[in-house]
Amino acid sequence: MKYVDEFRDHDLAQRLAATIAAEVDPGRDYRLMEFCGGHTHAIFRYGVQQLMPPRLRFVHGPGCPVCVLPMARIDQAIALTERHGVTLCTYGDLMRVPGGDRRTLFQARAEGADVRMVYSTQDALRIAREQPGREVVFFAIGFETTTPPTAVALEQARTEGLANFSVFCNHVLTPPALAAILAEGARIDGILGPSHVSTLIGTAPYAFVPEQHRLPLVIAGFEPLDVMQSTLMLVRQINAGTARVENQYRRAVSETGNRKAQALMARVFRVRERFAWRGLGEIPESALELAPEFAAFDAERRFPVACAPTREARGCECPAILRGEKRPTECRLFGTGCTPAHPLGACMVSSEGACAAYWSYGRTRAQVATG
Amino acid sequence: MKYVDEFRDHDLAQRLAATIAAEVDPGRDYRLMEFCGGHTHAIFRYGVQQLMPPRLRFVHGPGCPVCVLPMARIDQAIALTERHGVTLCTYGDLMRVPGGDRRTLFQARAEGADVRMVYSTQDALRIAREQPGREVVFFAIGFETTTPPTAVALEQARTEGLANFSVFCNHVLTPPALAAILAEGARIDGILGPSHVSTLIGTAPYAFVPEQHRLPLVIAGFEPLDVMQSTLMLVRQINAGTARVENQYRRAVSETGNRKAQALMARVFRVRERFAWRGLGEIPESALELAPEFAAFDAERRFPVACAPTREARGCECPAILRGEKRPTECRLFGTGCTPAHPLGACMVSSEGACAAYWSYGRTRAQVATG
Amino acid sequence: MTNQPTAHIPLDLRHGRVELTHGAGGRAMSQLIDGIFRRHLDNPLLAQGNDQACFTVPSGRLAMSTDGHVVSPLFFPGGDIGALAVHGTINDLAMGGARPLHLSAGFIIEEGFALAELDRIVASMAQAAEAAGVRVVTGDTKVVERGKGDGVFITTTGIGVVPEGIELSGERARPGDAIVLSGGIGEHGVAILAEREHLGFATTVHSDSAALHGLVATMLAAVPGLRCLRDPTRGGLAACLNELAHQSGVGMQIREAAIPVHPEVAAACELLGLDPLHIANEGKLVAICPRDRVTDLLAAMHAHPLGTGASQIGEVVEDALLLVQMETSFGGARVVDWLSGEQLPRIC
Amino acid sequence: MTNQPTAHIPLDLRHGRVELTHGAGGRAMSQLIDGIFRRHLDNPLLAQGNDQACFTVPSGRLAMSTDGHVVSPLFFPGGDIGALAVHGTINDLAMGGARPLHLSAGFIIEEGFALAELDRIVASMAQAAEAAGVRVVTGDTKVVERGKGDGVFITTTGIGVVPEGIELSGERARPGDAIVLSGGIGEHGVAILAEREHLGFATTVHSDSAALHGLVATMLAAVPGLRCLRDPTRGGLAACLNELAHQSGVGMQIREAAIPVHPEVAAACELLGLDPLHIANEGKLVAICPRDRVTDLLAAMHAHPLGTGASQIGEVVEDALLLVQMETSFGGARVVDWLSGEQLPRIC
Amino acid sequence: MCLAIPARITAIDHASDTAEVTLDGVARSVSLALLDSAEVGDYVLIHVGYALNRIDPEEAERTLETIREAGLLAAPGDAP
Amino acid sequence: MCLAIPARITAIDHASDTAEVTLDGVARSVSLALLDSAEVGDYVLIHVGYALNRIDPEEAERTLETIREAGLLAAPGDAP
Ligand code: SF4
Ligand code: SF4
Ligand SMILES: [Mg+2]
Ligand SMILES: [Mg+2]
Ligand SMILES: [Mg+2]
Ligand SMILES: [Mg+2]
Ligand SMILES: [Mg+2]
Ligand SMILES: [Mg+2]
Ligand SMILES: [Mg+2]
Ligand SMILES: [Mg+2]
Ligand SMILES: [Mg+2]
Ligand SMILES: [Mg+2]
Repeated sequence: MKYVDEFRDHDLAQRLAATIAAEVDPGRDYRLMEFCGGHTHAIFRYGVQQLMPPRLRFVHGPGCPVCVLPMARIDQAIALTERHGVTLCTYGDLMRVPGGDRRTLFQARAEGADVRMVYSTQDALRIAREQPGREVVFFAIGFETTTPPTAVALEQARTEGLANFSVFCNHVLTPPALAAILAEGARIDGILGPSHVSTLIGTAPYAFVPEQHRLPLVIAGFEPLDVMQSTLMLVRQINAGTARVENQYRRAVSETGNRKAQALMARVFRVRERFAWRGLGEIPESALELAPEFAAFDAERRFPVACAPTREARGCECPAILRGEKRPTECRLFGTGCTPAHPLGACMVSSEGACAAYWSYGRTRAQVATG
Repeated sequence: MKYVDEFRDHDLAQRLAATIAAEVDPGRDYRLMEFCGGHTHAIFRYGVQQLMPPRLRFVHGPGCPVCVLPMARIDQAIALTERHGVTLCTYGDLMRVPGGDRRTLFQARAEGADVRMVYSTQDALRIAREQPGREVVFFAIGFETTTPPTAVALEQARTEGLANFSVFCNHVLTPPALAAILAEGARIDGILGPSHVSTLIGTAPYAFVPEQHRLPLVIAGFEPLDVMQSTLMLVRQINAGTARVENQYRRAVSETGNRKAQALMARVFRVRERFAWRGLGEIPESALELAPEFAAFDAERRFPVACAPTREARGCECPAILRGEKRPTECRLFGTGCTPAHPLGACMVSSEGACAAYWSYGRTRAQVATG
Repeated sequence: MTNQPTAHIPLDLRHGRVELTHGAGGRAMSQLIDGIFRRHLDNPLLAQGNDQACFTVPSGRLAMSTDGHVVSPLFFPGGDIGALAVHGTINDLAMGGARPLHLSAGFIIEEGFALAELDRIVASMAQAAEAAGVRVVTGDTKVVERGKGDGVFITTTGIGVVPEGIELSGERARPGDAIVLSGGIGEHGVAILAEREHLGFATTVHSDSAALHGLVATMLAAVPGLRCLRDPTRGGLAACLNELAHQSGVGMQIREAAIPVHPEVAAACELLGLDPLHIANEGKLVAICPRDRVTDLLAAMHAHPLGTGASQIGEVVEDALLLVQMETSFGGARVVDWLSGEQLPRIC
Repeated sequence: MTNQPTAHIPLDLRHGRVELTHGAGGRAMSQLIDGIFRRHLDNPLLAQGNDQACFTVPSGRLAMSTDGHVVSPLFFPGGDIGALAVHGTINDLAMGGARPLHLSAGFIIEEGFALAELDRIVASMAQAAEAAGVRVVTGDTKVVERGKGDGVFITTTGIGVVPEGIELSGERARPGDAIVLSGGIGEHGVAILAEREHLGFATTVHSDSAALHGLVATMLAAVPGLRCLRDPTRGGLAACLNELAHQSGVGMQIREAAIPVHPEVAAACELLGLDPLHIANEGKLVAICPRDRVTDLLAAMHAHPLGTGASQIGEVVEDALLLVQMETSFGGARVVDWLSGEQLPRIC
Repeated sequence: MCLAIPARITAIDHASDTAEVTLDGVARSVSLALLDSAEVGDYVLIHVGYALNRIDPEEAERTLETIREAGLLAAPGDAP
Repeated sequence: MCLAIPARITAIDHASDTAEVTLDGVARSVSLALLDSAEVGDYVLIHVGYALNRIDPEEAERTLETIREAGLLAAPGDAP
């Protein structure tokens, strides 16, 4: 696979590992937060952590839109199917996420709800066209990467006059989340910045990181060599005491990003005043809702559902993990009460969550033995 | 089973058989037409024919509403499901009746049509109530026995305002059919008159039989002793040269019948100018359609469907059989091309049809051997 | 924090439902298998957790039989799909004269099926197997999407050992042989139909679902030279006799008065316009027996709890037309044909 | 005008569809059985028309296995549900070291299923059985109402003979043993997924569906002391290795670079976000072999057409945590766990 | 098609104009919409879920009596 | 969730604004609605059925080159 295999090369990895090992200062810690679940996934799946020197640690950030979705939004989605009888379309990632009463969309479906897994917003449009007698709601989730496809579908629905289609919008924004974590004083030395998010929004939105928090940030691709090269770039900035935004993922990311997609998002959405992030709490201006012009396609306006307040599992360390303060193994529920099959916390619900990645890939015999 | 088992008694059958044998004139034939499929069924199922003297033969009449339903009406019912997407409810008897292209409702259902077997018009109403979003059509068929339940359902639907319910009416009347056969000069000596039909309409409507055709008619119950006693009554009239309407089935039939049901039928239906009977052709004033007051519940008005003209199977002797002119074994298709599993003609489609009853019960070794 | 094969949250046998993930080959599936199937059907072969069971069998002839069970409703008076799936396959083995040894069970479960009901069904299966002295030694579980199945379908396959000298087969009926029926007909079918809401009738009839291999062993001990055995299941006694007549190339002459029918079965059939001869049984058998051994056979059957109602119902006759003919209780004669008009779906 | 068991109008194999009456135990059913099942699966045991097949088997140990097949779509590049149902059960027998003898087949067919497709499926089944030297000796057919099934489900059960001295079982892996894989992974699953319209991708990958008993016989001839065999079907290689690790109470250490993956399989997995280790195979096996016999084993496998791609992919290790751990091609290490997040329904 | 069977009324629900009937222990519910009146203990002819008519016990007995006579006497002229 | 993968455009349908792409022989159809322009032969990043952006071949080569150098030189200061 071109532009894939080259960035998974074993020999180059060894060389980069050697360079990193040579360049780190053995007298200090390097705590690098990878913002994205995609990075977390790559680090665990390819075993990048083991190639790093002992005192360089990846700290897992909140960059998984599934993980940070509040449980109440799942409850609301289930309520849409049960109270309003809608056909709910969603990406497969959401099917197994438990809501406030631990019910998932899979369970709701088993109990009779009409829930469909889709692979594209185009599938959701097709389903709406195929069953004009039913209301079809697309349960939209994702960062800036996944938002433009929702916007395309909404413009299409409006053009077609597809009156039985609407969107339950849960798109969130990465820079405000990063700002929120940093504002709380996360103990980190550098940041691996969003990869595919940045293909859309460019590198400019991250300028606040060095400016306000004096931290280096490298936009890093999701392949393991991308992660390693970005790590080297951060190590060098840290060693040099600089704090700049650098772009390792130049082959897909520019400073300005995809302007066509940005314009589209601006037409279809507007920024919400505030939105709750699971594990992080409410963050102002951190999410999108449909613009007034698209009110007719806004499931939240068309099918209001109130849900009981939810409470996180007692003992779940997700807030600390999402802020980079704790590791999954430091949660006493990890692997006992909480596994990917029965997630209790945000970090276990998606395969890109820190706890899930650690469980699925990270429990090497050596690590397990040492805790 | 009270009022059932008594009328199936072996010893009484032997006695009646002896009496009949003693009373028949060995020098003449007794050709007795049993009008109803119910009689045909009893004669074959209990082996009544074998208890009769050689020259007394039962001749099978047209009294099976399934048999006489024109193939085009099946085609129309299938078209209702396919062209108008309705849910079609029908008594099980109709499911296996082939239409003009040999397709049955079972086949249509296998191909995706929404066809439901019901056991009562109340079931059809319930289905209509349960799925208000779909049009539910009751495929009504039957003689005067089965007509009042359809009428009850129609009055109920109107009272409830059940707008998605309608009736595809195929109710037919027995006296005009009997009149049509007799008018053609059927070669018979007496008639076993309708049993359950007469519980509704009484004995009076048969007065034309002795009056116009000088034939004795005995309203006969459907249990085998009823058939035998009625046979004896006919034998006695024939021997005596009388032609009267007698009522053997006094325990359920009166001269006037069920006036409440008659009034109901009069409110809900009106007589059609003409209706085609399979095997007999068009008979004037021989069927019912919905009264104008019930036009909103008339599937024929609401879902017009034109169907290609149909043609009976070549070689099928049904017209002659339904007129009492031929026996099933005289048809060259009987048991070769035409069986209950794959009926070609009217007399094979229902278990009460003469050919079907003969096939299912009547092929005793002795008879088969002699053809 | 070990790499446990099953998740830590126990199956919710009260409120839980089968999800697609229970059929996906991962942890949830192994949890379902452990929590329901192995728990109830507990035996060393199944416990090994291999994809096949290995065991030694006595040398000689084996019998093998399979039946899918799709009965609706799943629970009915006198049984449920679990017990039925055990009895059905045991009986088909027994009809070959085999002593049943082992069963396999393949489950096809619809997404959303209540775990509590699955648990009940598997428990019933285990009980039926235990009572019959057989074991479910291997199995399989598939889950299909909602609307692609109907609760649960169970396909059981069985193997058994045919004792030396036993030679039962449907083509061995000979003119002059006696036709024996083990008891009253139509009870299974009527018990199922009575549970169907839309038919709107109620009876006290229970399914006769039972394992017949014990009765068969008794019969074979008394009359090793028995010709044929068959259980009159789908299609009822009528189908069973017609099948045997066709396989053997003979006719049959039976007497309606000799065929026991429970009054409620008869009444339900009158109501529905059905013939008890076409109604399914799940605990009855038809035996074809040399004429001179029928007294011994009936004596042996009457001594067994499942054969107390046994009687000779007729004789095998020569007939080029292979007809099953019946002398009616009323005194007439008629053919007994395969059912062709009516449909009785999902009776077993 | 004889009392024929089948109706006179032949089955319409071009335009006909399965109706409820085909499952009702009457003439239509026997016509379906004669016109499709017996015609293709033709063999003396099936032809007898009994509800069980009786046959002699060599004395010794028998293996028995069952699998329900609910794959969607029914036809896919490299196979169909009919061939798959034969291969799947043969393979589960072969994994016990058994030489497959006889199969049973239980069909659960949805009302409305095209007779032409059923005919194609049964023909394919017959061909697969013939090629593998086994016979379908007994079967069963049920028809369920439209919307209560999905085309056709096939449950096959097989029995086979385990040669003297062969002792294969999932709990026999020992630290130090070699882990051998017979060829590239993920082809069956990707071939199925590519047929699913809504996933919207196309490949040239064919299912690897194949009967493995010949390969197994070759392997056992070369290395009779083989410890375990298992086919990595649902859940893929990952589930297979984890199952074996758990049964044997060991860990496993494998090398990603040693596991062959067809480039299109790898690419499809990237597109869908799946891991080839979790994708189903239907013609591959994993063997656990004493370390000192692995060269002989691989030599024997390479000589067999279904083993040309065989390689040692790792070793059994001591591990109280029972983990399957993998050295990645990239140079790191990770655990290989059961699939838990994604769902791949109806793959087999 | 005209299948109808006598069953005994065991209970009447006037609100819904339906009755419970029994036939040798088999129970079902039927509509009384076609009858002017009916009482518990009456035998009614059941057809597609409706009671069509009552059975007249005296007429039934008389019919049976006639059949018995016809058999016993076995002579012409003893018409019903 | 942000899974995206580079694939090569093999055909463009301007009418529907979609492209056929291939990834090592695996073909799929994607929407081009988010791109200003695209040509056959371009590599695009595919995400939930949409092309998000083009891959810049020169930048990709430069990145790889830098990685190779970082490895070879194994010395501090050789920043990208
Ligand atoms: S292991 Fe589970 S409960 Fe613990 S922090 Fe992670 S997600 Fe939360
Ligand atoms: S046997 Fe068939 S074709 Fe012949 S008369 Fe009877 S119904 Fe018609
Ligand atoms: Mg069987
Ligand atoms: Mg059976
Ligand atoms: Mg049987
Ligand atoms: Mg299996
Ligand atoms: Mg009931
Ligand atoms: Mg198996
Ligand atoms: Mg298998
Ligand atoms: Mg297996
Ligand atoms: Mg069977
Ligand atoms: Mg495709």
